[in-house]
Amino acid sequence: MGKVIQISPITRIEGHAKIAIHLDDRGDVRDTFLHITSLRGFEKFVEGRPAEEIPRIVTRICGICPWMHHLAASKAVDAAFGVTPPPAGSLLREICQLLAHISDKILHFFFLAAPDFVLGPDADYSVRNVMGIVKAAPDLAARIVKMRQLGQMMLERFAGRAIHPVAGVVGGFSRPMLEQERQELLRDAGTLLDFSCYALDFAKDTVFAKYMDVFQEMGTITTGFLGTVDRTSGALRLYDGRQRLMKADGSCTNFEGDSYTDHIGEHVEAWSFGKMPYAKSWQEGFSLDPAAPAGIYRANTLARINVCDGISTPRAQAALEEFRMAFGRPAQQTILYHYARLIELIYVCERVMELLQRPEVTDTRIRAEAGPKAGRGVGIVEAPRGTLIHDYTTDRNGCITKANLIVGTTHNIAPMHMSVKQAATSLIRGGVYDQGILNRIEMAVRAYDP
Amino acid sequence: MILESRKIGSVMVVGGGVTGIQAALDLADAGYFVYLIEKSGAIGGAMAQLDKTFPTNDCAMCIIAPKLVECGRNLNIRIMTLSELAGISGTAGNFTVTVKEQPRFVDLDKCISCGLCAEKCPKNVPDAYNAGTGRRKAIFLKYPQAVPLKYQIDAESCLQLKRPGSCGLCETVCDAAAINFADTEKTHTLSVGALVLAPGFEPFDPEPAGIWGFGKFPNVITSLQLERYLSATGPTEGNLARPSDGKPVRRIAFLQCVGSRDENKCGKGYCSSICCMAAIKGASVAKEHVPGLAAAIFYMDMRTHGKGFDQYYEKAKNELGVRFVRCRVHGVEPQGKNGDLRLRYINEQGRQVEEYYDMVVLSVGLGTPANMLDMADLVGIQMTPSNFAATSDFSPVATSKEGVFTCGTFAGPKDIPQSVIEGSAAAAAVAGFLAPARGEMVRKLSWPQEREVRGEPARTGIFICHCGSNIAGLIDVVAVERYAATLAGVVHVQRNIFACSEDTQQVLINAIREKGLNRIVIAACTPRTHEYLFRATLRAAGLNEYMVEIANIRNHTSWVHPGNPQAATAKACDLVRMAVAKIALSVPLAPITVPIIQKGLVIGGGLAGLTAALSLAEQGFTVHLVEKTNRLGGNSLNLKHTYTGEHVPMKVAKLIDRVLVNEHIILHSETVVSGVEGHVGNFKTTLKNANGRSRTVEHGIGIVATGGKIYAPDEYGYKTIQRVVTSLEFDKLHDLKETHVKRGKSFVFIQCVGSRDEERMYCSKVCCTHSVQSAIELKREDSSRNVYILYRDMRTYGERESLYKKARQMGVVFINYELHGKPRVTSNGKSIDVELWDHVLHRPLLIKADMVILAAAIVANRDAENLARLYKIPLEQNGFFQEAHAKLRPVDCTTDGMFVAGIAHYPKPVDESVAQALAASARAATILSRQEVTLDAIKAIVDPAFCDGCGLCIDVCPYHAITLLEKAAKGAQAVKIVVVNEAQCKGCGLCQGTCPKRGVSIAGFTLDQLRDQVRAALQA
Amino acid sequence: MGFEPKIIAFCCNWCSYAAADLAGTSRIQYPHNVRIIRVMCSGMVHPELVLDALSHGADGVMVIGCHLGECHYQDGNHKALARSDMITELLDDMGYENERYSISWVSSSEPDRLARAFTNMTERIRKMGPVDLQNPAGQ
Amino acid sequence: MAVRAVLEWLNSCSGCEIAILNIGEALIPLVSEHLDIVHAPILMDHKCLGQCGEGSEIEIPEADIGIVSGGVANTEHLEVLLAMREKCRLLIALGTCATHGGIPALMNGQGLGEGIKGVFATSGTDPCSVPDVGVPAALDRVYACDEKVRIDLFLPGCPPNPALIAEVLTAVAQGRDPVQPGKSVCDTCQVLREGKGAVSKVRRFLVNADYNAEEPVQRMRCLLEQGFMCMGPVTAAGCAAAGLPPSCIRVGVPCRGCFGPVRRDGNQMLDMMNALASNGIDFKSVVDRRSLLRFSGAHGLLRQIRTRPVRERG
Repeated sequence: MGKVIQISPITRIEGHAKIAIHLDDRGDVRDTFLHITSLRGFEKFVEGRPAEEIPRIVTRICGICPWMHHLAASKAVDAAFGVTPPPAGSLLREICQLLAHISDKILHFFFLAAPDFVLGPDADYSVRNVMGIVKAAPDLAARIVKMRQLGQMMLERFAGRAIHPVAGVVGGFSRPMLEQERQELLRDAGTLLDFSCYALDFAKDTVFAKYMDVFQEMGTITTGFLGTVDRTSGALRLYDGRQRLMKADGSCTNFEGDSYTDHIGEHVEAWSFGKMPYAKSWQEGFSLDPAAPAGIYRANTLARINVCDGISTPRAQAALEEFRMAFGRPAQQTILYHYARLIELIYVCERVMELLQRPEVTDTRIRAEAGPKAGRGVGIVEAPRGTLIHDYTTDRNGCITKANLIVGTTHNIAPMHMSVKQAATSLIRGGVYDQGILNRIEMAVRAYDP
Repeated sequence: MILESRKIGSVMVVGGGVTGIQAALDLADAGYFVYLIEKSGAIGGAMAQLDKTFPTNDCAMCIIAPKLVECGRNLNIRIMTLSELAGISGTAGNFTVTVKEQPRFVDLDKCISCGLCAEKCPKNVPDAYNAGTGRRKAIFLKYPQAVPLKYQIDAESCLQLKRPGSCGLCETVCDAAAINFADTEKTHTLSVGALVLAPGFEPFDPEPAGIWGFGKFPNVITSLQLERYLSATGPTEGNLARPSDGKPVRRIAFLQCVGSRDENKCGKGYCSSICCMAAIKGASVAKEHVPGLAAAIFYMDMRTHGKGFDQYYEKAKNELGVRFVRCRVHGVEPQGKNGDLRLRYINEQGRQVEEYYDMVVLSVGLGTPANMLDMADLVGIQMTPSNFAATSDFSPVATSKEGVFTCGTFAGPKDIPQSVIEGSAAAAAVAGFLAPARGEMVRKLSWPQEREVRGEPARTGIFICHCGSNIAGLIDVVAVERYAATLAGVVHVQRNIFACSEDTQQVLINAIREKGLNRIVIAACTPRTHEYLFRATLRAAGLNEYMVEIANIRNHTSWVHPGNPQAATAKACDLVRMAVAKIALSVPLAPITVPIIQKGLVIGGGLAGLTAALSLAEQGFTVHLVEKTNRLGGNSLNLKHTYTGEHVPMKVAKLIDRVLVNEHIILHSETVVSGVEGHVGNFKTTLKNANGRSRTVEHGIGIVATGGKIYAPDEYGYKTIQRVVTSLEFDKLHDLKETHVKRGKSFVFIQCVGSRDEERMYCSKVCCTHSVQSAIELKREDSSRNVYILYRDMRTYGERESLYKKARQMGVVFINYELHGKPRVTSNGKSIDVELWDHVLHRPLLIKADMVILAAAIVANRDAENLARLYKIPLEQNGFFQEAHAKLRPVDCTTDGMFVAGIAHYPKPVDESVAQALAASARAATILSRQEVTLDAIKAIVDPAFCDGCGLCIDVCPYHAITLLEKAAKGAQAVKIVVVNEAQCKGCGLCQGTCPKRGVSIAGFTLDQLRDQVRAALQA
Repeated sequence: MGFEPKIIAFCCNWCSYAAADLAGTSRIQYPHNVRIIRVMCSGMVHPELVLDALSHGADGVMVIGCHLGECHYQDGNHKALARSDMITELLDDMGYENERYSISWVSSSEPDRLARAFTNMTERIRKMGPVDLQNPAGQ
Repeated sequence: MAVRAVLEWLNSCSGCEIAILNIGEALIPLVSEHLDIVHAPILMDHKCLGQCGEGSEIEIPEADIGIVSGGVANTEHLEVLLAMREKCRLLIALGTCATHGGIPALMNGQGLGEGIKGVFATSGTDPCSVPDVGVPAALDRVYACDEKVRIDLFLPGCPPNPALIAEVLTAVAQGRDPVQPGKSVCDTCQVLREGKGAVSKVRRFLVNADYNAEEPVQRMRCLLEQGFMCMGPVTAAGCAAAGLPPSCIRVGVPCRGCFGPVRRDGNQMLDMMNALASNGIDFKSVVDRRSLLRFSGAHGLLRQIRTRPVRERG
């Protein structure tokens, strides 16, 4: 029997997971497992609760992207109760979602992933972190802290809370935007757009140029992709649109959110609490074998950048064009998640400014009156970590009888597992490994931003 | 200068019933010393015998018991039981009275009423308290809640007293050595400034006349006996069974007017006023006790003229299914041998009917017995032909002798609220009369400086009472003592034979001082009777009076678990542990004093308002009198004669004169109340006059006497037919000798116009008497006139019955109609046709009338709503002011310091308005006569560390004592917190039960204290 | 020895506490399992006390106030009743058998009624057995 | 001297950790001067089972203070918590999950084991059994941290207020007692209050509250007095940013109790339902009263509803 290397816990990610690498007698990798160790059971304990309360409960699925759950649930409950928010209500929701994306992307790239690049993957574990960046690059550190905080504070100022929000309500939004707030948000969004452009330049210089080759072998697998695109133009959309499932060969199927169960199945392995969604509609079954994957697709930034036909804002569109020139469509290298993330960062900043300039944004008609009723509603938004699906069925009293949730991250559990296996197999040979090698295996996970 | 003869500031109240008690309490609280003379062994009177009281069905004992206790504790009331007035001399203001006190044979100071004596007493006799339905021993307690709670020996039944040496068992078992067979009659000579005669009544005894077989047929009982059968403390514990064979009662009949309205058989012409309601109550309660019980009431007129009474009547009839039969019963005869009774009567259709009953209840009337007449003679006061104390309608509590006052049923048959009102009214009259001597005879106590114990660790002293053998006979008190010593904070444990005895109090004081005790637990009997005693002891020892807790190991332990000494001992230990846990969290509480503005505000310048204002002024208090019109007198200006014939305009004019010249009265005419702030003792009322000018007056109390008004009918052609008039309009026309009246030959009075219908389900109380008086007058002027009174029930209650009788004798025709068959009034332009169904002749009837007089209802003033809102006094559904308690607080409002009198409270005649106004004055004087009120410290206390002004408690408080306050603090943000108005708070703790964060708690009953008590109880 | 339940009874000073006194005076017997805690009004009892008692080993809790309409403080017993309906349901939520809680009305002159209430409750709890604090619902 | 600190998260969502980050710029001096963080999985790479994955038992470095977020729902959480307690001089429970179970303790309403089974039996999931290889086993229910180990300092909130976290960390670093709010949300809520008596039923939050966004919140009537279930009175204060009303109220949304009960051992459901019932508000109008324990279902408060035979009522 060979030994088992346990990377426990995987650090600098959101959530609870560990990697177990099983070596054979020769010290080669026999098998790897990405164990998702945490399970809280939201699908079950929302049952019986009044549906209008759900958007305020499911936020706790994730403290980093609570807005996504908040809004997906709000949309789902709207649908179940058969209400359509007034235009301003939807607009305010989307603005909040975009603002939440900003902080999230800065957090992920700079706080969680950047230490590997700025300080190097082999830097000592005790300094390979954001505190290390603070010491090594205090100016950069101060700027990223400030920018992330700015995104959070914009949310908090307008919507009361940045973490675990409450302002999205069935039928719309709980408070209108005042003219003064609109102007302040516009000003701050401008600052963030500048920063996002800087961030992409910074990454192109210091990360991709330097590490592209290093990571070429690391975690790269070939899969399909899932994302959301504009119903007419096929452009990148985060708040609303239709779903697009792309095969590895670039062929696409579009579908409407409420038929997601025709396209996506959920597979369970005995070694992970995380369910593994897969492309049921491909009718090829489910396989985690990196050599012959079946039903595997990926979500999240790279997926969205791959599936969209374009981006509706100028700077992001320019960056997308450059990206496609370099990496093609679909791009498969896992490290490109970071690249795509920064393109998306530019998009959200641009998009938020565009929305803030619409006249109806300060309209006071922000909520349609809802009544409890029996129904089913599927609410989908693009969360930073992938397509987020909330699906609720309600009874006559408007209480939840059935819930199904596909959380953004989970789309990528199978791919991550495969990436880890791919990375471990190529990095550990003959029982030789060190902290740096183990960290590189973890980096394969971090790219996905779980 | 003429020297007024010196007046004495003490009063004798004769009669310890609810009326006398009320008079005594009001007088004592207003600064007079009271001797309360009671013929029997305990106060309480007839009310203490009742099971429930109408119209609320309150438990009679529950509501009177607190008054009894209050009376027993009042430092300025000396209760003299087994005592009777034996002589009187001197002059008004300075009487010398002799009182004869019968021997009790039990030492009042020693008896702890453990009841061992009665348990052992071999002699069993019928129990007068139970109206002869049950039995008691020769040594007995009058009733379980008696005050004083002391046994007495009935000399006529006691074997030992009749034949010394033959028994004496009680003496041997009495641990307290309280039995004294050598006790003798004593005579007391007392000096008093005034007397209040409230000896009450005796129920009519149907036995001598053998009415309806009473005394012969065991299942014919009196209404008082029914009370005892229905009472949980009665001989059958509330089980309604036939006395003849104990069979459950399935059918019960009530026969009205036994000893009332019947000169032939009973020799009583007057109406006893209360029996109709008493019967309805009896039937209703009996139906509650016995599901499916058939109950019928046989009556002549249903006289339910009091507040809420008609609704009670309707409920009994329509909801409870009590059957009401208007008829004269012909006979009650036994059917078979088992006690079934056959009733014969002629029904309203004129048919002879026979019915069978298990029980027949005689609704016996009230009367004045011979011994009370003797007393009246002795004192020298005039009585009416019906043998009630003679009074004037304008001074209903003054007897014919100066300085001697009367109240309650001695001055005419009446119900409890009216008796209580008169009790207070008599107090007001006395207080006015003795005003110069106020405060001269009252006693006050003084106490040593209190030791500061805050911050000290608990040093608890425990005193375990043996209560003779009552506790120690069952509970292992030594074991309890040993156990108590092990409890945390306990530094001293001691056993006493009687913890409540005089000498033990000194033992307690010494222990507190010597051992430096700061918390006391008494393991003895109930705090409800003894807490005040131990509190006083703590004060005497210089310890805060709230640092004592009583573990009730007698009433709640030894007496209820006699067969199980082990369990009782364990429980006693638990109770001690619980008390120690509770007292550990006690803190010294300061009594709360609220200064009082010794001025009154009377709203309304009608008869009631004038009377109240004058009474207060004559007691020496400044009064603001507010009248919204430019004329004093109110509705009384429309009246001519009272039912006794007194001339109203003259009397009212005199009253107005006295008010106007009284320098204590400040009149605000053409003025209304526009704003109110404050609370009892400290009201600030904003008055606004006709010119729109406002001023604010400060006052300690307020009396609402805003009256009512006459209903404007829209029935019986009132608005279309010229000679259809209301009774007040008729009075004017009559007075002015208007042609139609003068020449009229046929007059029809229609009663209950706007009263007792669906919209206003109440009786306007005065209209029957008023119409009868008018009818008599019309007949007197011209006996050939045809005068008809169309009525539903003739409600000439009390001594008014004589007017009804006289009218009948003069040939006034009384025709009954029912609500569903109202008369029809039409006119062809010339004469007026009145059509209705005649129930006696059983055919339609047509009367040609020259004039139709509508006895229109009295309705509430609309502006009452404004006052109600401002002073937070609720209105009842008909718009009259709601009193604090229908029975025992008939003039108090739920807002402390506010009182109500006159028609603002409910329609009523002159004498009752005056009495209520006086009563309001007396109640007000109990507050105004003090510089400050000392309030119990058991109040809600807000903890600023926890309260954050969420406001959840505000609407929960029944006394509106909690308000939200915004304090500027904590930087820029204001801080919200609630504040409790201590004067308004009564310590009920509803706020504590509501507050989610311990922001407010009741001193002495905090959540922490209760919780620790619970937890202590559960420690094994 | 069989199971001897411990029952906490919150008794209103003006009615049930007085009735308990009268039960003593009248020598009416009832089970020794009841521990009376005197409160000024049934409306003073915070439901927290009920739960606290059950969670600290009480097998039953009673609140006994004045008959409706006879509250010494206007409507305190109505508040107690409103809370009581709530407590009954919440006990289920909290995993307790709600039969362990009762509210009743006893006037100061009804010692028999009080004794009956005590006896009935004791018998009821005796049949139910003790609260299993680990699993209070007794499943 | 910086104090050594370790951070761990148990049954949590990382909202608490984001709240720490939301301290903002003040965080930099805090982590660079006052605190020496030696273990924090979300931010740094110290591993519990050794840096090369060779360990078999959970290793937490010795520290002056430990900050733990999340409740305890499985054996791994418990092991980590026990290790934290062992190695930390002062243990701080951060966030309502750690102090009262938080949202995940809602699972206690149906039983943790039952709930987990249900998650893997949804209609969209391929047939499977509950995973049990290399993943920790669930406990019987979700616990708050103080049910399992002694906790020295409680800092609730969902999320906790960054300013309060900063205050606690600074205070601990300076060796003084931190200043924490002790009252309810209402203490920081400036809305207009006139009494609850007019409300007879609680309304569901299906329409917005009545208020004018242009006006300060002081002009808005208390949401409970508008008839909405607002748990402010039974919820610990702390969510409000300095000088501002509570975070939900500020945007016209009633409080849901995320800071847990006012007193640590309070019961939000009981206290709220009691306050409603006492005010004559029909408690049955609360559609899902067990939701009132949605943040504080640990400590045995939220239990599985039992099904038992209906007894004869006497």
